[in-house]
Amino acid sequence: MNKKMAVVLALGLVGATARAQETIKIGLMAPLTGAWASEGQEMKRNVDLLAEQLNAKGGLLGKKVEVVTEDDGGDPRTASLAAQRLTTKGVVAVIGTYGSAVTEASQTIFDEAGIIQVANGSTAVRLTEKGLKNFLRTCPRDDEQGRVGAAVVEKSKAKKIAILHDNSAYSKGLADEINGILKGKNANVVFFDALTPKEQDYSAILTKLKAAGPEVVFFTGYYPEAGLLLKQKKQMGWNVPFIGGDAINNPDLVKIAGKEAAEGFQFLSPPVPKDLDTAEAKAYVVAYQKKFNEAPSSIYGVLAGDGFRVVAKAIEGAKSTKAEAVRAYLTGSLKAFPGFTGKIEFNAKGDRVGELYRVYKVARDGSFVMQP
Amino acid sequence: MNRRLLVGYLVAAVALILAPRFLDAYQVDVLNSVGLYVLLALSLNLILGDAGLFNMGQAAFYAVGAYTAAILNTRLGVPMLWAMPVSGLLAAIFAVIVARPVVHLRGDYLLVVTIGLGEIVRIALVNDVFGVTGGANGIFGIARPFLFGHKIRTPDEFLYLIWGFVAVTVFLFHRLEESRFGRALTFLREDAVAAEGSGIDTTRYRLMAFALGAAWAGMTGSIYAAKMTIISPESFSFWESVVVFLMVILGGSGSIPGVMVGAAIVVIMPEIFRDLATARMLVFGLVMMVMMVVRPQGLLPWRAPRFRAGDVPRDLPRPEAAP
Amino acid sequence: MSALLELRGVTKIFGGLVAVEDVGFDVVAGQVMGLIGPNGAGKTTTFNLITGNYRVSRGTIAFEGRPLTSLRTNRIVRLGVARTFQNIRLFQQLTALENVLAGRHCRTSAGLLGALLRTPGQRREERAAVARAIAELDFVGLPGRALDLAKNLAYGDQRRLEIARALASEPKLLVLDEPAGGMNEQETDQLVGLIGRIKARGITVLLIEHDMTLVMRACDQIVVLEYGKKIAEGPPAAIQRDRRVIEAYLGTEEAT
Amino acid sequence: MEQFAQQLINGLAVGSIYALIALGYTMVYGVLRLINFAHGDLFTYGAYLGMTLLTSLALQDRFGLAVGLAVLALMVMGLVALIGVILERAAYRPLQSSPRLSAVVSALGGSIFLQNALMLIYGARYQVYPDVLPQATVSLFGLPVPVMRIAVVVVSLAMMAVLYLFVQKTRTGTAIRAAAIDQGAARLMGIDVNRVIQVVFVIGPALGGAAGLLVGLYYGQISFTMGWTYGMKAFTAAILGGIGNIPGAMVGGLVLGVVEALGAGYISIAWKDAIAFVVLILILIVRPSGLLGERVAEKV
Repeated sequence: MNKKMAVVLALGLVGATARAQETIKIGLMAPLTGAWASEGQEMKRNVDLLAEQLNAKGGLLGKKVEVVTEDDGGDPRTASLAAQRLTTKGVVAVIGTYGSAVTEASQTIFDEAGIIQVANGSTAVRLTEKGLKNFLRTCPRDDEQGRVGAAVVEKSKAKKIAILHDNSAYSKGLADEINGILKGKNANVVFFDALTPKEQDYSAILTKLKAAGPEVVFFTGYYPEAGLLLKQKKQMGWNVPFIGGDAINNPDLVKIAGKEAAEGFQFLSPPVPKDLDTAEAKAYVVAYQKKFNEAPSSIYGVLAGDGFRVVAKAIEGAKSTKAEAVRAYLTGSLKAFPGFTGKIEFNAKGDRVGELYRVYKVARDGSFVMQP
Repeated sequence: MNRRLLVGYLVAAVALILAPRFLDAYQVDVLNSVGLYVLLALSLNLILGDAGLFNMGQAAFYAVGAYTAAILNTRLGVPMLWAMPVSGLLAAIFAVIVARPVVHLRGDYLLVVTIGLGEIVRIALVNDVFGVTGGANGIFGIARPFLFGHKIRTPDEFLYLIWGFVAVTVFLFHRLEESRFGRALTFLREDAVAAEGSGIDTTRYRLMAFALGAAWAGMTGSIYAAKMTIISPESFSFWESVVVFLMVILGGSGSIPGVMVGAAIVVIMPEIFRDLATARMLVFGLVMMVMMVVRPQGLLPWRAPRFRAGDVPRDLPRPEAAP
Repeated sequence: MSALLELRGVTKIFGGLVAVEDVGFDVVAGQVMGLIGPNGAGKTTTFNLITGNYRVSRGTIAFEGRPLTSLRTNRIVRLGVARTFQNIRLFQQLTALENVLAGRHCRTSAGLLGALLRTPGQRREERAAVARAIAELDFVGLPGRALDLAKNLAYGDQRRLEIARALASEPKLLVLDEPAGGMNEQETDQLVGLIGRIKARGITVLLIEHDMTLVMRACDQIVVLEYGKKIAEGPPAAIQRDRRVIEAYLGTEEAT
Repeated sequence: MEQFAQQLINGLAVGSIYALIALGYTMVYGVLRLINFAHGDLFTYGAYLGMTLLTSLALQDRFGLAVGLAVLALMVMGLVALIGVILERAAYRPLQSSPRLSAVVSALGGSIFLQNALMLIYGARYQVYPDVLPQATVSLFGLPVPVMRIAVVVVSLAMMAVLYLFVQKTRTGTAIRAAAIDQGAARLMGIDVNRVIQVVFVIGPALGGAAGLLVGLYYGQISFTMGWTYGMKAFTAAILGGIGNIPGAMVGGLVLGVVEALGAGYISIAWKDAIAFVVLILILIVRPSGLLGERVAEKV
């Protein structure tokens, strides 16, 4: 009996290791807990779904794909541990993570370990300016968004402009970019300050903002604060137009602000799957809807999904899981890959090539309509 | 020093020296994280455990140290290990300046003031105070430290650097505990009025506790900066102060080995629970509650008795004889 | 005979309440002085003013001609005024030896560096401090109790330990707040002896006490307070005959 | 001037919520000398329970808005009080005779547990209240102010007034005050201190829960981590007013809210919290026991 069990156990172990050798492991580093847990859990949903779909079609290079997820808690220190742990798990590439500072804490670790990292929510310019050979990202950079944002502001013909950020690295970076461009063109920026995120009452800030008399307000922060700002602005009876950055692309914005208050609000974002006319994107939205009973809500979750897909594509294209080969494929051979957020190509630095940003406007019914 | 404790330290030291042979890079890095928090917890223990001053803003001193080293390194090219004592010194000076007006406040008032100091420092860093902290981005591109001409880069190498400093710290802090200085802190904690009435300058010792605790937190900050190569304000949030506070109380306030155990548990536990994914912090919170209820004095509240039978001399001249 | 401690017009007001009003007396070097009075007469408040635990509202307190009124307690101890507390304030969790070493603190000087480097000077000082502390424990009648925790000592022994702690700071003036509180007759007898021996060491004593037999036996001079004011001053025999004292204080106290 | 008045109103609105939560801290502290770090999370539970009950029971449709919300509020307060009592039993009572700070760690553990439990139940996303409140604006001293903003302030102040009367006029209230001054003496006087603790753990969390409901109803958006931010502010308010002192918590909350609003309005929004803490520290330097805390000279 005992012997039998031992044999079964041993066989099981051998089987397990044998199977382990047959899988290709791809890491996902995401904030599953902490303040950005909603984004991290969304990232996991996208990547898990895509891995499932890929495996259903036979996997990669004849092997199954296994996603190894690590929680980075949305903070740099935990992220460095999560990254270190992923390097010991035999992953060939890592998707993630959300937040530039958090990503940066993991960058060198993956680079030194020779693991490809495809970040999805890390827009700080400098991340790709350090010459790290294994780092790429599916999200655009702050400077690009700054250019597009400044252009939108200019198009509004507003004479007095207010810029509000939330003092996070991303938000401040974007606000600085826009401010720099506008100042360079002698635009009149009458207000530049930061709110404290995670609060609920922004009426003191709105009161001050209103006193500065701007004709347009650019808020570079995230959707929860944007929603509250819109709602409380309306309660004050103030109807200055608001523009936002890509961290606002989340349907919860309208839920928080209310349809009436959100109507007319504009924000920048890479295109979301439903606005793309590719068959892949359309099918993906359907599959996601079927599995999770809602449309993908976070653009960063989708960008993580795109990260997974380009890595899979590169492994298949390069017929190898070696970092150099995958990297060479991604920056050299990958051309106009039909991503869920538009066509994907990378330059030598690891940044996405091409104008990615679109302007979205909140319609009366609360839907996000891509502007031509 | 107590023999059992000495044996414990030796076993731990041998285990740590051999650790890289048996552990993978991630596990070694967890140990590094433990080491950094042990240092922070020991630094807070001086203030909270030894002197009994409720300080929930230790991250402020940690931040001052980390930023000092980072700025010296990235702007002036000072090597990280050279910057370390400067970090400690600046953190200590900072602590004395900010603590001076508030150090006499009673327990919980001091607690909230230190929370406030921590937040003020963090907000100042975020707002790029003096134009040198890099705002929310923080400071990046911090050089790795060199020790005897060898560049410290891998987790294994950091293990020896961090735990080497831990060893020095533990040695010095035990000495401190047994000294006139350490006794004064104990008197202060036990009964500040009686201490003052016995002739101890309680204000001065309160400030000294803050200064020394801050100096160590500051030096730890410089090691942290060297290890991460990037620092940003979010690494020095209120939560960071709370975590260190928790380590001290959970391990056994005032006990050097206890505080080390507390730090180890608080760092390692969430790592063990990693497989629980989103539920890991839930379990962590629950375990913390249970641990405290089961061991209200802390996990290892043990303190070395300062004197034993052998230390007490006999046959002394009676004071009457003395002039 | 010179005055070691001089109080002149000392007044303390808490909120609107006058706790001590215009009190003045001298404590002469080498003597044992008693401060007595009914409950709430302001005795302990006066002590706290002398030792710097409270700040005087008006008036001056001078020790060896130096004003104490703006000094913090630890400075006053350093100058040579040590005290005990009415409700014992020992470091309960610490050993008797450590308690006495607390008093020794202001007469030693090893600092942070000495502690970390453990210099020969620091070690010598430490040995001497321990020896002195043990000697003081012997002196107050607690031989062999050095390693007992303060909280494990009997009440009377705790009082004695507090005296040892005060003596360790080499005071010129020892201020005892109800040293016989909670003591039995035998212990009180021992205390009178101890006070005598303290006096013999050349230390001046100022004490508050309710036990009149002790006061009369131990004190050379007595000051009587009532409602925060001094109503009488003199040697025990004179106080015992003083009409106002008998009315205000002895009358009520003796009766109970 | 108009901006000043407007900011004052903004500050009072935020401050009244701080005050309501601060009461929970101060009452528990008064009796147990414990900083109940989980109190902020009880506030969050009030907000989440309110949302669930509001959408599932739809009382406002059945009984009309005012009655519906009142009934809802009582239910939420009851449920949060229940959680408070359980928390006290599980995490604090066993530590009553332990060093004070042990209970603080237990409270922190409780806070982490409660917060993550909420995340697992409701998900990590922000949750949104259904819009049930009317969106009218009235003119107050010539300034447009949303009606509901005034309602929030009035409801908070009313609850505080009721609490104040309860503590001042009833036997239980007297027992609470007595236990806050000296637990030992209160015991000797025949006061059942454990019962007092329980009462405090009913009232404090109930008020915190009510504050959570108010925040949910008025601001509409709630998250599982919101209690942390509010909790820290409210705790600061309690200290500012003099911890353990019930009117102090109210005053502290309002003062903190106003300082924040004025700091944001006239100095810098980004430095708002830092300004509030600087003001707190300055006040404590001048008044070491808070605004209404008694200046006790330490008894020697």
